[in-house]
Amino acid sequence: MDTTFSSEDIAFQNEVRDFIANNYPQSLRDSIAEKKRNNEELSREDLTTWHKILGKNKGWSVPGWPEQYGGAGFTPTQKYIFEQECARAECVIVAPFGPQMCAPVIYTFGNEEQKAKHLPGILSGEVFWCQGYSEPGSGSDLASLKTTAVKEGDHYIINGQKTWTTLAQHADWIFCLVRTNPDAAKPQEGISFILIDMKTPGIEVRPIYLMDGINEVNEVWFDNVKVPAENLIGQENMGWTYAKFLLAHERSGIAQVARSKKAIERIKQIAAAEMSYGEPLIQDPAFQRKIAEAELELTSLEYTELRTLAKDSAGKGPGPESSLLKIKGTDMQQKLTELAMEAVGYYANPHMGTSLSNEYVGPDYSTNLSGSYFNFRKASIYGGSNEIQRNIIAKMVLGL
Amino acid sequence: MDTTFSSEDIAFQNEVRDFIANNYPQSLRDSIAEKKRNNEELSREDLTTWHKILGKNKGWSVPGWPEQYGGAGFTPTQKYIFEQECARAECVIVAPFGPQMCAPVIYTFGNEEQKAKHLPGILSGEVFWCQGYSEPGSGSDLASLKTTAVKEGDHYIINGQKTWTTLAQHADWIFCLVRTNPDAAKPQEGISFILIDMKTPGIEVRPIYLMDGINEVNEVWFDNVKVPAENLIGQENMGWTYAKFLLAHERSGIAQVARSKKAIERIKQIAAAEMSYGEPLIQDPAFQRKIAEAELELTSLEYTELRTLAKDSAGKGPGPESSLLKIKGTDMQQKLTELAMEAVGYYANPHMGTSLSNEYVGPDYSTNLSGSYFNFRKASIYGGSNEIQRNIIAKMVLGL
Amino acid sequence: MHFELTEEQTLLENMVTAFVRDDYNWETREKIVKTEEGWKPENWSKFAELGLLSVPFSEDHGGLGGTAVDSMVVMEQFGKGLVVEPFMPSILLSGNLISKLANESQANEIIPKIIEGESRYVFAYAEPQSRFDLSDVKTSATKDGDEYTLNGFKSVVFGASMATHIIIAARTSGDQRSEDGITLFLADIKSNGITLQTYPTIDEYRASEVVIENLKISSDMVLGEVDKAYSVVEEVIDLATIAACSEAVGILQVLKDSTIDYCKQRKQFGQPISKNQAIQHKLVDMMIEYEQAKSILYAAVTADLSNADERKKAVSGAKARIGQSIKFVGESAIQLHGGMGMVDEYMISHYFKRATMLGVLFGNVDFHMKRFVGLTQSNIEPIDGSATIRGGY
Amino acid sequence: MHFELTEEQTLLENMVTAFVRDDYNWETREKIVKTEEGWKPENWSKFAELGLLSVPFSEDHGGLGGTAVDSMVVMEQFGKGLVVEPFMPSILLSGNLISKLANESQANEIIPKIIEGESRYVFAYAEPQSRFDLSDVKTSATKDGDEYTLNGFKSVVFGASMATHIIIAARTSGDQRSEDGITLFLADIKSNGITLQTYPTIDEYRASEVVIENLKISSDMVLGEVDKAYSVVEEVIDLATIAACSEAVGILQVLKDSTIDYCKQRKQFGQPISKNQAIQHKLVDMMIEYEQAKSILYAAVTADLSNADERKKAVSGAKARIGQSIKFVGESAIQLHGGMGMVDEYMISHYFKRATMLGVLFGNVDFHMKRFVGLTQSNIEPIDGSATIRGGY
Repeated sequence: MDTTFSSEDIAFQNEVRDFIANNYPQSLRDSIAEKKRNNEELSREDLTTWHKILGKNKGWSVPGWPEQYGGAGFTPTQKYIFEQECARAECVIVAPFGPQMCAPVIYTFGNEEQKAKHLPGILSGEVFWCQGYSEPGSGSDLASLKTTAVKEGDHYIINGQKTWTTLAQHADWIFCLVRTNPDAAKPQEGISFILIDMKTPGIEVRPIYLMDGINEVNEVWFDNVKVPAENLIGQENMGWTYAKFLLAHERSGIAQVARSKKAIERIKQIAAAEMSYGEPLIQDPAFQRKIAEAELELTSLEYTELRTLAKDSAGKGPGPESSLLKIKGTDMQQKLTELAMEAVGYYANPHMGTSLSNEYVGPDYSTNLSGSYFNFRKASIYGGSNEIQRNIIAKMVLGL
Repeated sequence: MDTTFSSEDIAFQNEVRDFIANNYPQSLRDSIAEKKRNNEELSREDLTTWHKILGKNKGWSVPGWPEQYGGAGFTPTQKYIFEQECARAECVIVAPFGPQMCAPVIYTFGNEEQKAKHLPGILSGEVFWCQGYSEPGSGSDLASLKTTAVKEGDHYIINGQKTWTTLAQHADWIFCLVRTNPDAAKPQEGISFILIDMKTPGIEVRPIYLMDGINEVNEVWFDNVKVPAENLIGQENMGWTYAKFLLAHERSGIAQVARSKKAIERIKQIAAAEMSYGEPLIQDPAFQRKIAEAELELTSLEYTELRTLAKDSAGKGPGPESSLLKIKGTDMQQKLTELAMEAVGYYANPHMGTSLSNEYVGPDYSTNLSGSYFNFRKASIYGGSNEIQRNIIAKMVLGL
Repeated sequence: MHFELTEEQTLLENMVTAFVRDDYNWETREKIVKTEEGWKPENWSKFAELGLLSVPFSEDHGGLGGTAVDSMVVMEQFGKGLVVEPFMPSILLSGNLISKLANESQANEIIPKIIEGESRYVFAYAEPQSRFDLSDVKTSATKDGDEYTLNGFKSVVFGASMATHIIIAARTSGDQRSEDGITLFLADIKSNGITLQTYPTIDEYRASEVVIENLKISSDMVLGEVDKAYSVVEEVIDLATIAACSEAVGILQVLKDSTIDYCKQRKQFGQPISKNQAIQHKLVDMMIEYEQAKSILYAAVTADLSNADERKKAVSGAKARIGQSIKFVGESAIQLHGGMGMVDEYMISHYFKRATMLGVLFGNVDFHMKRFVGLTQSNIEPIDGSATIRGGY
Repeated sequence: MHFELTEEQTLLENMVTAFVRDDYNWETREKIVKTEEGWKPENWSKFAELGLLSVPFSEDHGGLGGTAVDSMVVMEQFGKGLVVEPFMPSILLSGNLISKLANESQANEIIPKIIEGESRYVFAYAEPQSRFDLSDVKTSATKDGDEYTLNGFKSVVFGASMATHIIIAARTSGDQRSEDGITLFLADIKSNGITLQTYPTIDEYRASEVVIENLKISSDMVLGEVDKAYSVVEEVIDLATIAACSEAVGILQVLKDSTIDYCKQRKQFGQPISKNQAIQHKLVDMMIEYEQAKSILYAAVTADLSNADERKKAVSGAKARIGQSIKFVGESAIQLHGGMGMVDEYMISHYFKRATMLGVLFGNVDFHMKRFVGLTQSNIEPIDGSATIRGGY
């Protein structure tokens, strides 16, 4: 039992740390900070600059890919170190839709043409992807999806609507689950996995504003959209298999331990600045207790993740236990946005970034903390709600 | 909106208070205190002395009965006041099996002979009853009971086993649910309600020890027990209807607000006596917070009960909302036994009252506080587990 | 003992309910909150017509002489409609301060105008460093002859941009956190020396930062006794806290009922999601939390509020406990609504946001728990437990 | 980075597992706890044979030189068997104290006898007023020539009735709560001046109150430095706290697994109760709580325990967090077992009771949370937030 890093790992950690220090652009840092204070959405440039820089450095933009596709080929420990260092340095998160979600499906189930066409753009960050899974009314019952793809010659004609599509407003491509066989015995059996160019005529992206006023997700409408049949991944009607494969991928890293550590650090600093009864809030026993509980929960979660990782390194694969990481990871993110909001007392109220908010008010660090709290309620809903995750553990792990 | 008592109510409150002060025997108080310290079961005398005294005073042993059967005929407000005063004075609880559970079934569904035979003994406290509902394996699924009653001439022959029978070791009579029609379409339809003299040959009471070492509940075995057919209440195979009626009765008063208030008072006094870091524990912010949370939950519960009571007084009946009182009332009792145990630190360990415990150790007030904590885990299990109560609310109140 | 409303209270309730139903439906409200001003002055005239603006004032001054129950009745319904007009800050808070402290000439001058809807006061008490501590006042008022000069900064003053006048708590003597030495001043909100920075709040109300620079106020404009404002401020904030609790309880009812309805309608895996036992139990717990919140509100409004200790205990107890309900019911409502709970377009998120912000207003759970502890856990006589300990430690 | 045991640790684990399986089944244990003595001395000889009694001692003294991981490996399995022999108090606590503090002649005299199973020491540290505060020591030791006279009262000394010797923490100087001035004394437990009041504990172990009256101890019998025992006592209690956490994690695993099994078998309303979604989700939460408890235990045993600050943080963090798991997993296990969970006859209640009492041992959740706060929340640099505030407050 040993949680110290090997000398190779430490060398790697230093390499990552140096790379970030030397290559993460200050202008990007400033731009994001400014938008955070304004409660503004990040631009496509904000979202992809760092991705592009990483892409030029030994495939660091795609740490999980096999080396044959240009991936970094990190070991699980290296992946962990890489994520931790990026979080420590507060680097912008590389959007997962291309690199972590679509690409593994392409290089696992796609043909050579598809790999050659799509993987380089995902690696480099030139091509931005979004995910077309959810539909109005489908929610956690993904297999009930209704968007149809009807084959006509060498094309599919797509009709229907996707929703909750994160960052679709910036996307060049979307990977979609569509219904190719409406008469299949089970709803899962008639679904296919297809790649669609967002510039194809008939696609319309409509913004959805979340309760903090931010346009993070969208509706994507398909009206007789003509998609070349060569964009179908693998076999027709086998999409559900690929989707399940992808869902397992999606959950890794969802615990977001390193980012949450950073968040606790910041909450402590805020609580040291805020006053309560003439003393810094961080001396209030009730608030102290909440910070301590969060910190301990996070340490537990960190070691739960490390244990999963160790199992993974030993070739045993993470398995459905990763649902635990999703549940606890999102609980933690939610708890921390709540604590941060609570720390600033009355300054949870101001709503910056609306057309009516002209000047900043309150301490710098208070800006939009309530917005974050409200926004992060999504974390226990998306990617399979935490209720669904409990169902998965009950069935797959406990055999109930 | 007015929560002050009317002058009649205040006069009644004074009457109750005076009656307790003048009539509750000091010897009973001493006997019970001694047994508590020894972690011993109360004797039949401990259990019935106060009942008998109340029985001689205008039917106060049976506050809820109609006056025609000798009951006190209290209004809901008077009942509330009466319970509160008894709790304040820490009077022993009058066992509910005869007065609150069996008797209402007898005077509602029994015939005149049954009323004449049983009600006076229940009122006076001369005859002690127990409840034969649960069976091994039945649990919250009461209707699955297996004890059979087969009619032979003017008798029923009873065979089977009841369990979790509280205080059966002291009981003269038991009221039982038995299966009279094993072929009924639904399990509920073949059940009858019957009264059985515990001295009848073929009955055996075997003690069950709970995890605090106390014999509070028992198994009751029936081996060809011959019971006169006249002991059947109402109609054969209608027992489920009477049982449901009784369950509604059983839940009233289950919130135990007045007793819990007393318990909080005592926890505060203990926390004022116990030291932590050289200061009374009651100055420790973490412990303070827990007391405050308990106190507020109890105030909420008190007003929830009062609101139910007000509805009841207005003739609207308590309804299935009383499941809420069961859930919150037992949560509260459990929380308070936990806090008391926690207050005494290491002195939660000693187990008094075993054959191996010779002398008292630790502060007086610490004796068997952990035993109480462990014992009260039952509260969320018995009388329909709190999970079942939630099912009831979901179905009956929320219509889910 | 009963929890029925009086005939007058029932009339009041019906009136407010009708207003919310007829004049404040969701589309109307959406339009109001999107205007620059963030309220609809016509509604204020309507309140005046309905007599709502007279609630806190004594009958001598043409008021209703309203009790905590009257405030509750109004605010619970306003909560259900998410009414953004500044009734709480201008009437239940500032109005009540004036009602309790104004001298006869001030009262005669001010109160009729408030009741007619012509004047609206707001009360500036919080400062960036004060958090919820009412005695922590740095804004200074120094006297020179018949005039005071005020300097300071007041934070998050709800409704200031809609007000005609302001009441400022300022320090005339004592240390920054001493209860003694706080004085209230009345001023026209457009006075030289007052600058407002107005902004929308996350729950679509309006609040302002108030910068006070060399504001000159005549000593006639002192409200109440010099240096002695603290205890009345505490009392009036306590009563407004009950109003905030009442608004919250109204909102919690909507959150709970809407979620139950939604779960009955929303289908997944071929059945309404309300058929899932885990969801049923969560809905039951929401219902229990709502009932417990309502109960402790009833405990507060029926307490002996004329007794300061009873009042503080009842108010802090209710605010702390209801704060817990807000978190549980609010978060559960969003979770069970799933994606629909997250969007700005659907009304549930707005109720959640308002409830959450009411949890902060006048002090959050921790603040009121601490205050409640101070009132209920001091001077407890320790129980004697020494009898069985040997060795005489 | 890995969480595998070494070959030696695996051997140790297999050995203890085999002992629990072969020599400590439920019936055997039931008999042991019902005896007057409350333990089985033959098991102690077995421990000696297996080499378990040498775990904390250095290899120089014939010990295993065991680490926190070794203690964990043993205690986790002992937890699963609810082993009542005083391994933790006599070996991991007292043995470790002796290992760290004994001078060469004491070590040569004492350690071999402990390893052979001939001597068993217990450590008397707690007093009725001290709660979990190790520096709160009233028991006094006054020196006269070459001899000390001790007077005082020690509470809840586990395993004292099974011990041959006792280590007493007494005050040789300083105030009642000062860290400086505490000295450890070795004594035969049958000495004149020591009286034990022995009793069973609620979880069927044995503990004693120790009354010390004019106990004469030669200054040769001082363990470690006069006045300076505190920091070593704290360290050794910390390491024993990890052992308590390990035992708890072993128990939690049994509570979780038994409850899952029970819910799969127990039928109500015609199906296993494990088919109820509300029960499934509770079982999932029990599993999560168990995993989180195990994880923070791993965090503690792999921390840099040679660094005092790291050690305290890791230990208090683990004990506080595991204390929360104990409550949730324990109470849920009983609840889901229903009536069967309540009875003395069925084993689940015994696991629950032991886990609960381990939650108290060496300090409960509140105690360790407070200690953790002290170590992690002092000297935090406040963030600067003044840039956007106007008015220069």
